[in-house]
Amino acid sequence: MSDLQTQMDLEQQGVLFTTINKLYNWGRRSSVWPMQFGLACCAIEMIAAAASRYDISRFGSELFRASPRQADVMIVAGTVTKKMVPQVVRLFNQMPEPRYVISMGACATSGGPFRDGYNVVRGVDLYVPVDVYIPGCPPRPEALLHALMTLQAQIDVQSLQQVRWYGDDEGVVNEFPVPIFGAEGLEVPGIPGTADPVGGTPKMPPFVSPALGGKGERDASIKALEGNQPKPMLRAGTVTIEEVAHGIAG
Amino acid sequence: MALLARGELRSILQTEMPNALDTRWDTQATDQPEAHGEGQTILLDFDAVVKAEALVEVAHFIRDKFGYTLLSNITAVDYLKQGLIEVVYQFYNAAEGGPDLRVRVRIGRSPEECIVPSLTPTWPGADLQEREAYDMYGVVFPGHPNLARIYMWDEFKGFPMRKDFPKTGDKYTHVTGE
Amino acid sequence: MTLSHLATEDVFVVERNDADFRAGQGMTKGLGIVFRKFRKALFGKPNSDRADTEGQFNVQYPEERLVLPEAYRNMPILLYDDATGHELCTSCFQCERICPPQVIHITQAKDPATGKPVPAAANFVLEYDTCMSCGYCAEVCPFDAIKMDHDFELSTGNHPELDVNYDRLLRPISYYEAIAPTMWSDVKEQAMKKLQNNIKRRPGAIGRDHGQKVKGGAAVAVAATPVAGAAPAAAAKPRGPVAAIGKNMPEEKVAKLISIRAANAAKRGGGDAGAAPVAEAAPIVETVVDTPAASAAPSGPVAAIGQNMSEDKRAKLEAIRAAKRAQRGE
Amino acid sequence: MADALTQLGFASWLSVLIASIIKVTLILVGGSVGMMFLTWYERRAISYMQDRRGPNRVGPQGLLQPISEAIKTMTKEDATPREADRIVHFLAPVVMLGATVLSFAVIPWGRMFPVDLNAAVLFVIATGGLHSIGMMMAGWGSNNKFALLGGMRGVAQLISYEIPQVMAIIPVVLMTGSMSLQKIVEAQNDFGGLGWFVFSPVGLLGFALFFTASLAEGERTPFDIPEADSEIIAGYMTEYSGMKFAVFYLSNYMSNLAVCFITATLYLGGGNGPGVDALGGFAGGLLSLIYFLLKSFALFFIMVLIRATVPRLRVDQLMGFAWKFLLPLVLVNILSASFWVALLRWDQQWPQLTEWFGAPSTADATNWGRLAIAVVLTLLINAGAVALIMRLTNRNVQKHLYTTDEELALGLS
Amino acid sequence: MLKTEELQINIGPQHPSTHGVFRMLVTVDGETLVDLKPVFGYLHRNHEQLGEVNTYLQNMPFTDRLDYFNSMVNNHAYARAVETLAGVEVPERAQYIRVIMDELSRILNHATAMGFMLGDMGAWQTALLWGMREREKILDMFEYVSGARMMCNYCRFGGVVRDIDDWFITELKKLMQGLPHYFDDFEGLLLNSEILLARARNIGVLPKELALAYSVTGPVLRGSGVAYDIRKAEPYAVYDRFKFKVPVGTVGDVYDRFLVRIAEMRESYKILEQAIEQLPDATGGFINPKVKQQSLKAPAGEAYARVESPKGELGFYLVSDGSGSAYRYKVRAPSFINLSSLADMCKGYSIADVVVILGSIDIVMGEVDR
Repeated sequence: MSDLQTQMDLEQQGVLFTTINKLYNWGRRSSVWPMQFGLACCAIEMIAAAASRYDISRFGSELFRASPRQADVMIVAGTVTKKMVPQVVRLFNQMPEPRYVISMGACATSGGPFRDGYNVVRGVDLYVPVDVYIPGCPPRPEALLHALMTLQAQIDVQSLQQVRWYGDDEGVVNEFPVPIFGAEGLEVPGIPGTADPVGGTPKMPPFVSPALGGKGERDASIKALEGNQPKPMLRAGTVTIEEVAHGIAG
Repeated sequence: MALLARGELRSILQTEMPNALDTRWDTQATDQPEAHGEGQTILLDFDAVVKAEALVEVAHFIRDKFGYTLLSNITAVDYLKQGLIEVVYQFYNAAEGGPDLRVRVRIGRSPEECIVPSLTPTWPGADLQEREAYDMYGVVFPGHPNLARIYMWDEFKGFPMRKDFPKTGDKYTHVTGE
Repeated sequence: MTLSHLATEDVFVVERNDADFRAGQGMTKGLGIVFRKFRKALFGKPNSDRADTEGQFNVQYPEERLVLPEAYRNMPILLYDDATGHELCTSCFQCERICPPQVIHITQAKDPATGKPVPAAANFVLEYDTCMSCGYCAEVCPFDAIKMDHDFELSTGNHPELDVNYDRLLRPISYYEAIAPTMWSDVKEQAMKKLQNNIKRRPGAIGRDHGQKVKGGAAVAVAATPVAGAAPAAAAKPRGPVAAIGKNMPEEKVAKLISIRAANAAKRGGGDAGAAPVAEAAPIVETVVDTPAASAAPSGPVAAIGQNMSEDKRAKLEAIRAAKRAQRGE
Repeated sequence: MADALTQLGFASWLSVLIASIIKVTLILVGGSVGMMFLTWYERRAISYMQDRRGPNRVGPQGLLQPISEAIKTMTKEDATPREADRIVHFLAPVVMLGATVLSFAVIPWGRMFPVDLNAAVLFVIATGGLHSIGMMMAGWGSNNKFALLGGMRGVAQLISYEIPQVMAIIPVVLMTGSMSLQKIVEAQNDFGGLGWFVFSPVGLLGFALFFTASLAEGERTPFDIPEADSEIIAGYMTEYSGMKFAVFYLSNYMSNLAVCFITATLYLGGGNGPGVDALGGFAGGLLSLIYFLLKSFALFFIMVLIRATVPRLRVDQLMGFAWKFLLPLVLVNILSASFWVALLRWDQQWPQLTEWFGAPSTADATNWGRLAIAVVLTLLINAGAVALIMRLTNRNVQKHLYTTDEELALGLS
Repeated sequence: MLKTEELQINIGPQHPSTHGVFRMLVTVDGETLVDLKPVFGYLHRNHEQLGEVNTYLQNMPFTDRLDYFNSMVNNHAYARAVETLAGVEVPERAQYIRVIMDELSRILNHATAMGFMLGDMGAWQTALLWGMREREKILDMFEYVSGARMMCNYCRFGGVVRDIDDWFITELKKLMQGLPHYFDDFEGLLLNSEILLARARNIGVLPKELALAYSVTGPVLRGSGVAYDIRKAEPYAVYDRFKFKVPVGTVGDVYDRFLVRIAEMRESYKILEQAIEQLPDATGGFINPKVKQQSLKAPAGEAYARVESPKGELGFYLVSDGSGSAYRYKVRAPSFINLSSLADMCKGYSIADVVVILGSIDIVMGEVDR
């Protein structure tokens, strides 16, 4: 996603570029093909969203492609287990750019109610960057449609010159490391030791969402907790990103 | 072919196959004991507790003699305090309906003792459940055609459903700032 | 096999349609049925009754919406009293204890003078990203302070935003009354009585919602644009910056960009990041607040399909929705 | 068109060149626009069959949906698998699209013929045959098990179904005595533009067989085995993305369009219909184009209806259907077509026969008597053959593919 | 004779027709299947371990997520297990409400399950979407009483959380006006379709003896010709008060299972009719008021309770040590155990049949892997 100033500059550059940009974004936003990829309960609501009453095809997302090569968005619908996560990452790596990830439901977002389990990943964003998160367990089909519209809104503000998949920006990651099964949990290439141990908390922070300008880097400001510490609360003094963005900091 | 009441099998086995019963549990009361708090688990002896090596024989016996053809459920329970793992087999009489018949096997928790003969050759439906008991509790079933981990990956060490397996602690969350 | 537990009349054998001659008549029948459905969906009247099995069944979501039943539960919210601004929560920790995935985290307020705990919460954090919407918290709450919201449009690109703190959880009672009138009227009396008791035990401003606390940016927006009458109500339903979708409004775009930039700046974590975006964001937020109100209100006819309400109930709900729309300043 | 240009003063070579370029552009634009409309049409139609609305938000009634998809797929990253045979992988969609576009050269639009080839039918079949090469290239070049499986299935299917498809056309060629599509259309202009072949017993069976075989050629349900996504992901297209996938998609739908056009031309009288001749000139041409498009899209609606209703066949059943069901019927149909021609047209087609045996007795009167005899005879032959073969195939399936119910029940007892 | 080479194909875990994240290692000779190894665990989310950590009440919403089509049935089975363990009585009205919910679940499950199976066969979603349409209408009613579409969390120990009211009954009656039309349409769509017959008849045959040995239950067992239905064999709730029949197949193939499911939907319809008629008035209450839901402590002991879920025998085996949470919590998941017969059913058929046979077992991975 682009900077405001750049965007404004671009708008001044001329009508032609803006038009192309608009056309490009319009083309992408109007035909987001999801991957036919369901994991658990949420997948049923995903099917319901494609069924008669909600009908995701109205938004042009009718063609659930079975092959990741032709899909635009991976809807991670359901619990991502440690046994499954290498496949999820591999599938994401196989998708051609521009690609988006919607993390549907509590389980995909944070492990959900099962996050304390020994075989459950605490959020798919530890392994692939996620564009849109949908809370809810499971989210209503309308919520998925809303997420799709959120994604479309994110696409709308993208600029052809700034998108991560054109040009050779530094720090853009295209291949995400596929975790390896270890004796005590998942091992992620590039992270020492057992990165996501069974019976512990993951040792790496999640990826920055592309919606916030992430290019495949992990969010250094978010800290993973070591071991089995109790969860610290967000106390009155602590400010979240969101609060700052809304202008109530200080 | 008749339905057996709960506890009836025990007395039948005492007369018909006295060697099959696990004598360690003969002395204990057959009534349900009082609750005694967390972790202090009780061991029920209401049903027949048989020796591991006699399990297949007993299973065939109740199938052929009483018509309990449907092996419905296999449960492993880890009694950490007592140092035991109990495997409960539930059989149903498909022709007559009615409640289940439970056969229990009690074995130690150490890898040398944690062995129960497999029922898969006779009841192929036991296949997945025995693999599950192996994966989660480490019960080894000799005679099983494909005893491998079923839920966890093959490289994994340890048996996650055992009571001494480390549980995941508290929550992991996004902590912003310092 | 003899089946002694089943009488013979209780069992029947399904027919396998062993017709000898097949010339496509079965397939033709199927095609005929599909064509009939096609005709009914295209030209017939839309599905209006639960007994209908044909006709258009589709509800065009952002414009038409299904009526959610009162009991619908999505995410927990906390209530405060419109009149006094007092929150109903007393931090009794019942919900924290029952919560199956343990997503509720309460800090009890303390009297600044004595240091003794006060029946009010200093902070209340709910992890929306993990909540399983089981509704136990609302079920066990003895003070009717925590209730289940109907708003499901919570998708966001910002994960930490889903750790929702006290300020963003609070809703006025009138809001809850609008979404679940009968359920609130059942408990209204005792809840208000309990609240009065608790207010007595709260010294000073503790437990009172001061307006700024509610709805972050929305409060700022209210301050910036003093629209008459709309002030507290406009704050009632906060939405993320990306809530308004569908139209390609340039102002909206700018607003989004700014908020995102602010988020980025904040994430990079400089001390200076705080001030600048705020100043920049302040005039913008009003569009952010305005547009959702415009786009969120159902512009098309409210869907009659799958109607969950009886006629009079529906009429009542319509009235409430209209009121809500008016409140949002439409 | 070239003549008109020459009259305007262009050099003859130049006018031919310009005319060709215009034609090619028109064909390409017409084909692609037709394909885009077709995807929209299919989705909306199938949506209403399932009580939903289908794409209706992008442009008016969702008509711009295919355009946005085109933009998106064209700008999408093009991924080639590391282990793939790059050249073959690249060429496969080109071959597929080339074959499809070629067939559009001879397909008439109503009564407008881009190129009037005197062996147009043969040309269409030949270009259709190229598809199997493209499919195999895609399957092989992708270095993916599913793609290979899909490619092999596709090639086997296409080759098997080409035979009944070609042979189903023979009756039409016999009845018209020409392979030119223009002649075929002209031959169906009797009875005030309603003398379509589909109204004769021979044509009806031929139409059913040709359409069925064409469904298989166009990989439509119930013959969509090469891309059966519940079995082999996306078949030979599994490893294709972006532009290349779009080309596959385009060629698929264009060939479906071509099939509809050809079927309408061969059996439904092309642009013929009541009032076309009466109007004549430009208005008549326009009316014929409307007739033609209506017929084609009605045919496509049947395709959609079938897609929405029936499951797909298994590979062995598919092959069995082609060889055991379609082929015998096609042969019988050729036989009855020859009877038809012999009864109705021998004096026109084979003048020598008239010389040797004399003209048919009713030659001078109207053809009604002969027509009636021909209809009854061919109807009997065809209906008998259909009944017989259906009976036989039913038994075949039950006897040989798997054990029968009775045998199983005996084994159970 | 041509010598062919055997090819190993990996179907899943991401595959359109594996009903979730199920993986099959398939060895084929040409298109004929030689061997099939199912691989599980891609959705193993520690349900049983969490059940031993949670209190009895806390675990109720987790049971929703086992077989996520039939959360009502799961709730019922779990509530029955805890009620047996703690000796809780259930008012009659609650029993009837539970039966109504169970039978509605059965209809929606079979409607969608057969839709999925036909989708695997290649029928382009139509049957599935018609089933989903009925499902949506039923889910509306679930949502009205319980507050959620899928994860109802509706049963409590000794009753249900909210009573059904007049609105529910009138809507249920309306729904039931439409259901027979749906059944007819569904049967007419495909039951006699030549292609379906070719694809389903004598495919995936599971003979009677083998079915018993494989411990399969539910429509799969009945499709093989064994009339074993827990509602008849060991009646629970108030099922002994209804008149309904148990449909059985003769051959045990995909088609028989298909037919048995359609017949079961019609039988469920009959049960619903009777249940509405017999529903006692609200005087008896819909929940046992004596039960302390939040701090329920079951006496030490064990209990096993099972219900006839749409997929088969769903049982909960609980061992209590007297504390507020189960010491051992085991789910006897029907589709998990039914799945053990898959390899045997598939041998000798082609890959295209494998997905159909898998669909005919009607598995839900949430229940298989837990």
